[in-house]
Amino acid sequence: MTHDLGGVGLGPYLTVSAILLVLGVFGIFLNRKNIIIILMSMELILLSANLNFVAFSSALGDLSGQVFTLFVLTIAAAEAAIGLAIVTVFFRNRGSIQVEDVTMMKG
Amino acid sequence: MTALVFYVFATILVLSATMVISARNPVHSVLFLILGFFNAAGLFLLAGAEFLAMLLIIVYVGAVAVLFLFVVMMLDIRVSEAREGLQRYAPFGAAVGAVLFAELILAFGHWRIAPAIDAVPHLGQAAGETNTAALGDLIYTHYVLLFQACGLVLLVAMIGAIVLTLRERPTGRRQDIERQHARTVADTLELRRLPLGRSVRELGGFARPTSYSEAAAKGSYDPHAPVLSDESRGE
Amino acid sequence: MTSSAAIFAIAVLAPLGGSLIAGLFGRIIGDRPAQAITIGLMAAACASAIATLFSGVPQDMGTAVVSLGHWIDAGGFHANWSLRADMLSLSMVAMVTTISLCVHIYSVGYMNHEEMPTYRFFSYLSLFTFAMLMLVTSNDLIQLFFGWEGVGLVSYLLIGYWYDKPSAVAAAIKAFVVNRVADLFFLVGIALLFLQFGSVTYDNIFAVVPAQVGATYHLFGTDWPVFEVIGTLLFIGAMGKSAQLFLHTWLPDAMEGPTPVSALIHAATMVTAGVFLMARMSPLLEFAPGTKTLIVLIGGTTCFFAATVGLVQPDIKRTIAYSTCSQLGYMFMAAGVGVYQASIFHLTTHAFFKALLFLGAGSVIHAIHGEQDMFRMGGLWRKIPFTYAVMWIGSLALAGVFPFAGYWSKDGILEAMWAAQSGPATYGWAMGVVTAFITALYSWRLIFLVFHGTPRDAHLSEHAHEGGIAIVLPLGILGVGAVLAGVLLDRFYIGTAQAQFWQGSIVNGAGAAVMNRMEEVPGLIALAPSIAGLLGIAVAYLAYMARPELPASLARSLRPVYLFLLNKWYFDELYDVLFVRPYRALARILWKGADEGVVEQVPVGLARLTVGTAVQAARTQSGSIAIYAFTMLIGLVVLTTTLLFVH
Amino acid sequence: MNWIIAFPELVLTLCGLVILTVGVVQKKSTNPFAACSMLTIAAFAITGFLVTVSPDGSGYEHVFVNDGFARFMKVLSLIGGALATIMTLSYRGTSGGGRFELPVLILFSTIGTMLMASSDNMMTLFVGLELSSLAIYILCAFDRDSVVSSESGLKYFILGSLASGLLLYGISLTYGYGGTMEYGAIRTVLIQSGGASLGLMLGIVFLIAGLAFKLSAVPFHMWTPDVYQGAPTPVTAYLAGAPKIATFALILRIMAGPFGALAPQWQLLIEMISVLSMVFGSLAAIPQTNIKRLMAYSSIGHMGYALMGLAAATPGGIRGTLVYLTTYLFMNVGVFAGIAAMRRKGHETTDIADLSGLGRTSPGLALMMAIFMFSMLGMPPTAGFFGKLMVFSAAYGAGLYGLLAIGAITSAIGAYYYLRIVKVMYFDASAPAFDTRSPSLAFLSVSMGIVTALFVLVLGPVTSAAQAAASALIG
Repeated sequence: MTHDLGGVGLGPYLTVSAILLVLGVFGIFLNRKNIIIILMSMELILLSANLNFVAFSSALGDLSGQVFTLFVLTIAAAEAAIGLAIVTVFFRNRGSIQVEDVTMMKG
Repeated sequence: MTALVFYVFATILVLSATMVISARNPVHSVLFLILGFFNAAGLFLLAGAEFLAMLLIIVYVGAVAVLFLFVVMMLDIRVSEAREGLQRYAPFGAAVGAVLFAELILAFGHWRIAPAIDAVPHLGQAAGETNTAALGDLIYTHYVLLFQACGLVLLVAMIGAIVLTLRERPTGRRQDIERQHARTVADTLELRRLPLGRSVRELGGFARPTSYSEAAAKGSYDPHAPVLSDESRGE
Repeated sequence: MTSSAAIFAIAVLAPLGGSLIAGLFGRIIGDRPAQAITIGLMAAACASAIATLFSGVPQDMGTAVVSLGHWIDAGGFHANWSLRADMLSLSMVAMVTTISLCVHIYSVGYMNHEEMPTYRFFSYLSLFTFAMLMLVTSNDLIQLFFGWEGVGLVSYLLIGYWYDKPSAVAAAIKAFVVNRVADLFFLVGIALLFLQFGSVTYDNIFAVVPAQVGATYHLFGTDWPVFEVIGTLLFIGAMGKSAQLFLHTWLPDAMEGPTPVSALIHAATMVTAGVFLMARMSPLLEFAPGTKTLIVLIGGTTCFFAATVGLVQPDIKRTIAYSTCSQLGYMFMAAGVGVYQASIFHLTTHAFFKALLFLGAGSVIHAIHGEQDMFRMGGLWRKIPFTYAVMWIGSLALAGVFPFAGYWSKDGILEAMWAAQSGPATYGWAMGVVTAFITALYSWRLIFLVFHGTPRDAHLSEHAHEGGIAIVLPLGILGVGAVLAGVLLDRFYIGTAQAQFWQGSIVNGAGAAVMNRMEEVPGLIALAPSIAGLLGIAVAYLAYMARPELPASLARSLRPVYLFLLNKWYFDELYDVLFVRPYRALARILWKGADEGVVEQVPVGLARLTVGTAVQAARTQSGSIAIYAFTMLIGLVVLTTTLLFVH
Repeated sequence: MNWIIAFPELVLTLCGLVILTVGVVQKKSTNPFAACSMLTIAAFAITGFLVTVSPDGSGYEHVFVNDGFARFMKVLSLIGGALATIMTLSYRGTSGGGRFELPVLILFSTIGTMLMASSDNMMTLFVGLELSSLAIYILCAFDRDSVVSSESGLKYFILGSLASGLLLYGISLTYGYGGTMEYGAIRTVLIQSGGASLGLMLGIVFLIAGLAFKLSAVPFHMWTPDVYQGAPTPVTAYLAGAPKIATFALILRIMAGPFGALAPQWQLLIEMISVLSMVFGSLAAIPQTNIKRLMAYSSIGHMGYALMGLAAATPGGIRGTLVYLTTYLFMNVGVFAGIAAMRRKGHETTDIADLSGLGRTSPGLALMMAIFMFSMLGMPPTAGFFGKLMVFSAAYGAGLYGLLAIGAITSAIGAYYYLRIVKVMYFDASAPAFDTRSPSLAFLSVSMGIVTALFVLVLGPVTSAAQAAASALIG
């Protein structure tokens, strides 16, 4: 059963997801604020992929995309947990989570 | 009508995503993230993925975003210290990002689905079946292995969070009733004669029986450390 | 191996033995034993050679080949060590060993003032003799080339024997380099011969030469006759070895070596190798008329050029060296008209009297402690009368005065030139006659300057005295040779008995007619060289005895001519401008620019570039997450864009 | 019977849960670390055996596949996991003894790599990759009181998540084109559709980018040196081995399988990545002073060589890649065992200069390290030579002469820094001796040294197994 995506078609969905992806990527490498912003940017990237999956799933009438989105959400939650744990550990050791302070090792 | 709703959701989603990466205060970022997720759930709804829309709100807003908020608060990041502005190469970076975006739009502008898409079976949603029920069917039949694997991922995340952040603070003074009862005077008290005119500090500080360090919670006292330097041993 | 073959082999190999013993063990056994051994073995070789010459080759075959062993077996290419015993090689062997023996003995006396042990010198002398013998007894071009290079190498060693003298070292290098230039052509010629005939053995080549007369190389849009090309290449090789015009510059400089070396190498043997090569390749050259014309022109010009230069040289040895160059010109002229017998005849007589002159000059130099400038000598005849006498004999022979050796051979050549009746040959004849006059002039100039008049440097001539027996004896032997060689050998070499004597080892072809007509030249023509020679002596007497101021005033009034001659026609300067400087410049460019700039800089630069790049590459790892993520994004965009373009 | 096909994975999972339980219920006074490590090694051994006897087939509705290729890769992964676990036996963090979660996490990560090797579906690919990666993020930051360890964990996590996001986006585009995520179905759709759309090509690039990150192939390599340096040494040894092998399993499988028909398009990308990796890996290693960083650059270069086999896109090339990975696994673990043995007075030292004079102070270790270095640079008859030989000959056979030439040049450049270590060990003035090696490290370095030096003895079986695996994939 194909779905008409609320009558707007695939294009706008994909465009929104592309915007989210680029915003997420920008969030990772353009900001100079703290690392938690980067983690949130990561969530945006995952969200953009999920949006793609859902849109495609509806457009194609295939549920595997939605199933996968379900798994991705699970994994994203796990990832967020681990990420925050690592950020916490880092903060304890370094006393900062400024992006530019994560440069102990280089060369 | 639905198109209008879509554009409202989409616009708010994009704007709040922009705010997530540009807000000065990380707490605001988290809040905008939550707003974004709500609107993404709206888009999911429009696309017919009701269960995922609900899940997004429950899992993300209910768990992940709150986790973020919690960590942001816990780490006590002072907003004033946050470095403002963008990276030095920001214009170049933006240009590269724009190229990527242009390429994506180029591909998305007229998205083509494979002509031979019907050559393989697809997992459709049976008529009359709710989205939730259909997904449930698939998760527990087709994708049970992956479902279990996702469980493992969560387990790993749990182990990870614990192993990284849980600290059995060795300095914590817990009550160990068994030891308390077994303790004798000799373990805890020692009488010493102090010569006149000599300060305690000159004699090596307050002497404690060596057994005290064994009796204490493990690690709470270092028998070799100078006793009077408690203030320097801070956690 | 028959007994005569064994004797012949001894003649060739004994010098090698002497050389090896003296060279390897000289340090152990000492100087005197080394000299004795080399001289003894040399004497044995000489005796063997003369015995072989007199016993002759078996009558039933023109040549005999004594095989010594395999050398090279590579695919279709075979070369053996072998000794070719025909009359050409036998006569050469006898001549070489005789001269070499004299020089060996002479060296004992001449080198006795050396501070260094001289076993090395004797080893070189014997080694040189061996190489020369290998050259003349070769049965194929490869062995010839081996000997050819061998004499070149030892010549280099001997010219530079006094290696602490910069001019000697420079002269040695010059001789070697000039010869290398010529050898390159020679080698190409040998290679072409092999390609053309599929063999490098003389007999195999000569057997098929007539069949391939019409063969040509097509090159640069023109057809080049094969034999002309090969002949010219071989001749250029010979020009280098025999110091013919354009490639002569090394010979006068080679006088930096000890005088015995000059006598042996630069008068009697090595420089004649080119002439020998012409005679040896006579069956081929007879089919290359163009090459022969070239030989006549070069030979005639050389003999005149060298004589004029010899006229004004102040250095006694250089004068004789130019004389040698000039006489070699005569020999080539004769070869050019196909009268190889006359070449070889003059070669032989020249070997005696020129070695005599060199050794006599050496005796003079030895007597006055190394002085070589004739203008610092004078009035020596009372002090060293024997040397004076042999110098007279040598000069008379050189000037071609009857009945001394030079008369017979030089007359033979000039008669042949006249008899050849062609434009180039007549040019050669005219040059020859003029040169005969100049030859006599500079010879007596030498004698008068050195032995007559008053001593110009009293201190030098004060203690002048004859050398010991070791010096006198070789001079005596050579003096006898210089007197008698012509009259005795004339009949066999070019006279009535020549056909029986040579036994076909020299092919005359069209030159056979010249040989016959030689006897029929008009009397005046036949006498012309003698008259020119006597005239030369008379002029020399006039200029250097009767009116000693004349040469100086002449030099002043004809200063440009004088300078032109004194500076050897400016050949060295010309070459300096034409070759040496451009070469130096090129070498400098290649050295500084190509070698240091490119060849060395490329690895060094690559290494530096690598390290530099490496440091830069490592620097990209700035440690910043943002940079890392950005790099990933750039990579993604680059890959995407690439694919879009490919797609 | 689906579960039969995935039986080794199920067993390993159960073992993991049991070991976790064992660790948790142990009394506080006794450290369960050693016991759990031993149990983990045993679990790896059992699973390895089960893998070799597991049947072929696809199960769970084309989620999971078991074939010769999967078995080969799984065995390699398990060996990598087991060797890393052996190495953890001697591990001491900044804050004292090891903790039992370390082997358990390695075990769970290895389950992820096995899933990757057996993936028959993009979803399995992603879940397996995430399972493996998330465990490694934790492992990198495992030494939680060390600032470098936590920094390396943070860096790997952020960049790895970005790569996962890109990978996921690529999967979504692929899904959007074919309407399916099963490999076989994608292949069918692509072949029957007679080509790919622009969107699908973008998807493939995103996929390659995501996977190349895990391989630490240039330009997605930036995390590698920092993470290698900061992570605890056994973890570095692990993450240089099994996950890379599993990622290679993925990339080989999806490139040869679903996208096999598009080889002319993606071949160019793989070539570019391979060239960049070889060049960067050999160059940037030169100025390094830290041996763990050096090994990171070395591994970047090695991935470039291994990718050469994929770029050839022939069975011979895939076989070459498999043999290359096998040899790389052994010599890599050997080197890291050597690095882990670099301890003075209980503190880890990782400067190359610390190896000075090792040939005199510890000749055995120096000899083993020298063998590994010679193998790394590809000198016959060590293991590294055969791997290089096979990928080079495959590239030659495929006509990739430019790739070949660059490979040869970078090998020559790479030889410099490998030989520099040998030079430091044997010709420089002696530094103070290291602490006595623990038995596990001695065992590892000696056994890996023997395998590396005498690889020629097992070359035949390994090659035929790789051949079988390659033909299972393409044939």
